[in-house]
Amino acid sequence: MNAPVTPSLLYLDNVTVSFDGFRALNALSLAVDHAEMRAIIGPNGAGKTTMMDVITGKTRPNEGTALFEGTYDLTALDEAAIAELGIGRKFQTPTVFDMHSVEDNLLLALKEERGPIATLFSRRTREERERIDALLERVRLTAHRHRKAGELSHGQKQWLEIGMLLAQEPKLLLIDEPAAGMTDQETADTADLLRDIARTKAVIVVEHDMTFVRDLGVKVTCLHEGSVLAEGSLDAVSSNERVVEVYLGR
Amino acid sequence: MSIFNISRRNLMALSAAALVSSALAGTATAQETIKVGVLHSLSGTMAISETTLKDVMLMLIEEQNKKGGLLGKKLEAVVVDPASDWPLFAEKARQLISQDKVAAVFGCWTSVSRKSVLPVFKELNSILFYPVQYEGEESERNVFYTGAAPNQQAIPAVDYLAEEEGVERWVLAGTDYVYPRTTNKILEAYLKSKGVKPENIMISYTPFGHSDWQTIVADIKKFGSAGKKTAVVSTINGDANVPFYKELANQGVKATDIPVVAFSVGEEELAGIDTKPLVGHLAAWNYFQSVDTPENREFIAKWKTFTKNDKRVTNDPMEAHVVGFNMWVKAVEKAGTTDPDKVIDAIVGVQVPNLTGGVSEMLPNHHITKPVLIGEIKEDGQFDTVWQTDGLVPGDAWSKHLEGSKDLIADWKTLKCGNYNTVTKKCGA
Amino acid sequence: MKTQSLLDRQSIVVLALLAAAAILVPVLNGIMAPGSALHLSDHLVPLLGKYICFALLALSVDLIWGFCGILSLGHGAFFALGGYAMGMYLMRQIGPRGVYADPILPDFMVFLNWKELPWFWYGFDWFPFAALMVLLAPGALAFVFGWFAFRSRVTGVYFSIITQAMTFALMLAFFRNDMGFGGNNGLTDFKDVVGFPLQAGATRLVLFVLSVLALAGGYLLCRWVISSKFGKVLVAVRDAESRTRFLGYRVEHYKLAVFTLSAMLAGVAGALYVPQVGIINPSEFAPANSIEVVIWVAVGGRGTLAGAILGALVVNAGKTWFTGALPEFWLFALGGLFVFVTLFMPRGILGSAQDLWERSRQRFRTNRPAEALSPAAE
Amino acid sequence: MFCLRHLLRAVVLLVGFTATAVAGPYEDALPKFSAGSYSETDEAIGAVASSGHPMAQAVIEALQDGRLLAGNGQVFIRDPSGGLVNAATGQAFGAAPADLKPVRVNNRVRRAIEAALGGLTLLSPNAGTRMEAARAVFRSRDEAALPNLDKAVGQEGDAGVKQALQEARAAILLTKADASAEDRLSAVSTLRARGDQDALALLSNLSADSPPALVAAAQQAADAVRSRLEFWSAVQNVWYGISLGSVLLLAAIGLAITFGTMGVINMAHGEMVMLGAYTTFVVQELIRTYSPGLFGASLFIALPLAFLVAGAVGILIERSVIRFLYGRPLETLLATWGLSLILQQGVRTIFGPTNREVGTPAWMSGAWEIGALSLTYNRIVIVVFAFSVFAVLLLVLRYTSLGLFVRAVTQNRRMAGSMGIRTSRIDALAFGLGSGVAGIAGVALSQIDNVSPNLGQGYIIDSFMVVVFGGVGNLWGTLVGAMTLGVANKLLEPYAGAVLGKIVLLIAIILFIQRRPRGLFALKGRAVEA
Repeated sequence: MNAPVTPSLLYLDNVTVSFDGFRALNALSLAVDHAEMRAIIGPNGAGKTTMMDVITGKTRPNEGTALFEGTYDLTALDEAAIAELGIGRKFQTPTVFDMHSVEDNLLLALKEERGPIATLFSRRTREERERIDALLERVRLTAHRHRKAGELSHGQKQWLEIGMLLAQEPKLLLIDEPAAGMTDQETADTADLLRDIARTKAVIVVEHDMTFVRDLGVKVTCLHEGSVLAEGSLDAVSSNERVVEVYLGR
Repeated sequence: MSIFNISRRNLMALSAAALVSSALAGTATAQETIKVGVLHSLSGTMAISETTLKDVMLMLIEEQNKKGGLLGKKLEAVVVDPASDWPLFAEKARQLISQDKVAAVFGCWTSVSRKSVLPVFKELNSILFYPVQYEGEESERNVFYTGAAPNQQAIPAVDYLAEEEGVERWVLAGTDYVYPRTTNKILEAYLKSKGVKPENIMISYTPFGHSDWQTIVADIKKFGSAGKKTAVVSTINGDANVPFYKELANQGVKATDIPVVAFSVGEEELAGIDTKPLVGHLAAWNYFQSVDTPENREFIAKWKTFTKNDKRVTNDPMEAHVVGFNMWVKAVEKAGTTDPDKVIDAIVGVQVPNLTGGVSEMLPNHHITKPVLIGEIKEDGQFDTVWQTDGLVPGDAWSKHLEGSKDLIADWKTLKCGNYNTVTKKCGA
Repeated sequence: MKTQSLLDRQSIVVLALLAAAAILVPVLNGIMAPGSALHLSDHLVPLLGKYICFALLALSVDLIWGFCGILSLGHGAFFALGGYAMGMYLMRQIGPRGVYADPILPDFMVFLNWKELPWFWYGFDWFPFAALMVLLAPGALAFVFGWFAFRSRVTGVYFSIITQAMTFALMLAFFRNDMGFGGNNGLTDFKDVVGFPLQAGATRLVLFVLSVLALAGGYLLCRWVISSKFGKVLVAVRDAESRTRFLGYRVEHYKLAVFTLSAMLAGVAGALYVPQVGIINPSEFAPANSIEVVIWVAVGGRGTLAGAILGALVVNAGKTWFTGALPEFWLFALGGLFVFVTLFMPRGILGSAQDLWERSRQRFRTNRPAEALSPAAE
Repeated sequence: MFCLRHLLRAVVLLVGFTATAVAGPYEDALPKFSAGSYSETDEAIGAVASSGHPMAQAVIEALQDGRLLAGNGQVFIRDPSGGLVNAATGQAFGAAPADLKPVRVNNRVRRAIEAALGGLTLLSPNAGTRMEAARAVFRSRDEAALPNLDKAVGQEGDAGVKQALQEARAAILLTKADASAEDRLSAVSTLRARGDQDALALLSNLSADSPPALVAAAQQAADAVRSRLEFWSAVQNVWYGISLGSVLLLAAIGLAITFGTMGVINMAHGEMVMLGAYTTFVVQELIRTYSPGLFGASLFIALPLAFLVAGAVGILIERSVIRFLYGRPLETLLATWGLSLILQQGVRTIFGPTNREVGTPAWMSGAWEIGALSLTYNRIVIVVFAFSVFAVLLLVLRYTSLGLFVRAVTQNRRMAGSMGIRTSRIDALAFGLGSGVAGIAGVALSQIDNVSPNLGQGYIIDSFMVVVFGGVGNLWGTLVGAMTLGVANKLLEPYAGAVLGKIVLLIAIILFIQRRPRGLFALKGRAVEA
């Protein structure tokens, strides 16, 4: 296929997804640059999650192009392949492997050979251990490394999941409502963490919590009914008539 | 924690089995009774047929004890449930013989269950009485076949239809397992030898428990409306019969148009069907409940009192057990012991009255002589004997009509061989 | 989750017990004089051997169900295929000793006057080939079936039901006499295996010991698999399949691998089962059998390999006892057991025991109560 | 045996002569009835029928109903009131001589009787009887009946009967060598018009030595009939498929609720069907003993009861077991499997392991003929019944509040709960409904399958196949699934045979599930991800 090679890391153009009639995404176009952090806001059903599904290969769009690094056609690849390309995803509700220890969760996420044979014969290396230690430090779970992930608190799970994302060493992180159900302190910390991550990697954050978005202080895209309603700085967007009308209310 | 757990359970696995043994061994060592094994499925698909046989055995043993038992000892039935599970048959047989030390076993219904227990009886050298009509092609030292061999059921039935009803076209319909396969092979060979053309023979096989007979019955009708008199020879197995007959009745296949002669449908099976539309269809057996002899009247009366249910019917395999049991009793008395070897030698030639007024004899090939009766289904679910052989027919272990076995004979008295080849004059070759 | 080291305490116990069985049974049966209280009756040897084979089968089911959340209701098919492979070898061993004394054709073929041996019977007179088929036949079926099923992401109930369809179809197929597998009568009347008479007590003991060794080997193999990173991925798939995908794992490959492995284990179990019970016939394919296996696992404790073994032994011992002692009621007992276990011991005997153990440990360590440990249902 | 028979016969004849003074063909024939040999009886029937004796019909009818008694050469008719009439003399006879036995009949004799009565009753005042007679003659092709036949055709008023008579006449004439050419040709066309298997048999078996023109005509006619029949047999096959499909539908539809909408893998579903069948049995037993008159209505009485019985058991199961297992479908599978074992063995202990007889009411037996198509009434009833059950269920789920609640609960339990729906009650009711429907299915299946403890096992797998194939949670899917499988099965059967056909179908389903993992009518969208 001869796709238009774009400079941007992620390039969505005219993407449309419809579940029997209902258009979850309607000619959505979006571009994210290397090492850019982008906040996505929008009312429920605006298509935020569906967009992530498209990017991660969970949902195939009915039409439109989705390119990664200007060359890889995301609509033609499956989840695993896309993850291999370097797109990591954090779900709305934290999904970690409850029955595994925190350490094992990270181990599974480490960027390594993913094939059955490889994993079957792989043995723990020192280098793995160091990487895991570093990650544990970063997501502040060192103390809990041997506990079952299922026993962690909600916030800790969120962080563990982010940690797993980092372990994948992706180029692009999709993060769905990281602040949900967190204390203010945790929220602030999370914002710091994300900003820190965004120095080296591209990050897309979907969030309802406006204060959190403000903390991030990045370019904002507001989705509505499956397409971009407004884009720009938070202030610009939040002063936009339509946005106020359909989303912010008041 | 888990340690104890496992070990305990593991012990239990062993001890559970051991428990059985000890429990039964306890009684086994007590020598005042002679134990008789009853190996019939009381659950699973075959329970439908076999449970009755279990009851018959219990009755017979009770009767015998009333008469003072055997060799001055009481008989004791050991009933187990092989649950229509063929490997379980072998397992239970082994248990009966080596644990309970039974003197003889009465049991099995399906060929596969018999095949499954055969090696056990050979190895542990015990005795099995097998009461069901079967495909023949077998004669074992340790087994006595009191049911009909094909030449005691199928061939006379075909002769009857040809003579009495002038049948020229034949449908051989059966369930796809070894008994129908063999019987139909034998019949096919036999009919062809009688000059029936291949295009006048239709053979169809159906799976076990086949319940949708629309197409096949329609085919039979079609085959039957070619101007020549047509009959169906049915070797359809137990459960599938009810829907088959119901479909016959629905599609209005009357006995006067296309009679169906069945080899596996007896009073028990008919008890599950509304027989009014089936009047005139036939069955070939060696016994019918309706046979009017003093022995039979007495037996039926006993049976009804024993089961406390005057609706209970009797059927051919039950009679086979009666004959087999009486033969065994006689043989044991003759040998003065229940030792299998002695009994096996003693039983050949033993004669006991069967329930149809004749005297059946145990032949050297371990099959018995039987009368062959053709009955027409009556409205009350009984059979009206419309024809029967003049004398008793000796059972052939090996069919003369199958090339594989036409040279084989079985003789455990003089030749001491179950498959003696009359051509090569060798045993087992 | 005891997936840390290859040989944790539980494994050592299991192996020890198996070793004990492998030694005690021959001693009690062979050396102890018959009649002595310690003597193990001959008829119990093949019986125990049968239990062991069932335990191996249960183990194979637990590997995929307990650790990867794949509930196969058709594992009896793989068991039976392995059994048939072995059965065909044993049939060919009979040689001219069949009732028709045909040097090549098994009796049932002579008897339905087949003229020559069907092609798929070639090679089965050679033990190594048969042994290979014991692994390949179930393995290949599992691979093809799994490849289709997992690639198109058939999961949970749907998968279970099509596995039923698979084993049911195979049952119907093997019932057909035209297939050349002996139809309903199956394969039986075996004489000897690699030259040793099957009726001999010694042969039986050897077969029993081999079964125990196979079980031990199977157990170790499963331990090795689940304690590797591969095993962690399996559990990850079981608990959060799509998460695992987004981490970049090709879930279908993992499922396919473990499903095939498990099928081969089942095949081995079947191959050892046949010479000990002396018959293999299509009813081994019956869907009911496969369901029963799952229930052994549930009873013993899903996701704990030892539990699968335990369940198989307990249920079958119970079955033996009931069918002997209370023939009319054993189905009530069996049915009751299944209901009871699913209701009151969702993690089976061993699982519940572990929970107690875990909980006491928890209380001992921290005051935070352990969360529900039961794996997420599919 | 044979010599003995002849001896007996000789003796009998002797006795016969002494017994009857006036000797005519009729009187000569009578004693043969007491010979106790079917061939003799057969001859006797022919002779009596052709004798034209006034008693002839009475004698043969008596023989048919087993009211003809014979003993040492004498033959008596027992009239329904029980009195005896001497068949030879016709006068009533008080004291019956000893050792009188009813004359026994077998198929051959029955055929003879039918043929004879056919000839005798052609002129009966009753149209139905005449119809029967015509059919009988058609089958027997007894030339002796020809004169009566001609007479009958002449004076017949009823068009249907007239046609039957003409066909019978044609059947005789076609093979009657000394009949006139045009008669035989017209016979050919009559049979061609009839155009069924029997006609084909007659036409194609026409002996080759008949006049060439006739042979040619017959040949042509036979071909025409043949092609017609081929067409019809295709139609017939489709019908078989539909009726098999509706059986599957009945078996599966209850499952479509318990499994399809509630996600409970109810392995005891088959046992619910079985309970329904046994309820029918019990109902019929009671009716037989207390009011046989009601037998025709037995099924209608059984329907609601079966629904209640199975439904109640279903609710019991749901309350006692399944409600603890929601969200764990595979656990429900194991538990319900246990329950099915218990139910089976329970029924086995109560009703015994053998099949029980469930009778078919008169109005359900027989067949409806259109063209060369014969639709048996009981199949028609079952098809109609299946579709109406489906329709009712659809309406219940769509328009009743129960249906609404069920859908609400199955879609979002918590939400429904918070909206004040008593979810647990709904679950119980829904499960009861599903089971009840299974019970109703049992009533229908008792008409075509055996009523034994294993009844349910035979249907469970097929039912699951249907539901899964059709698409879980969608009644229409179940309908389409059942019909597709039924028809496909029947279209395969002639080529592949019953067994292979089924195997092929199973494999097809497996492959289909690969293509569409959630069945024919799958729910789409995000709901699936849940």
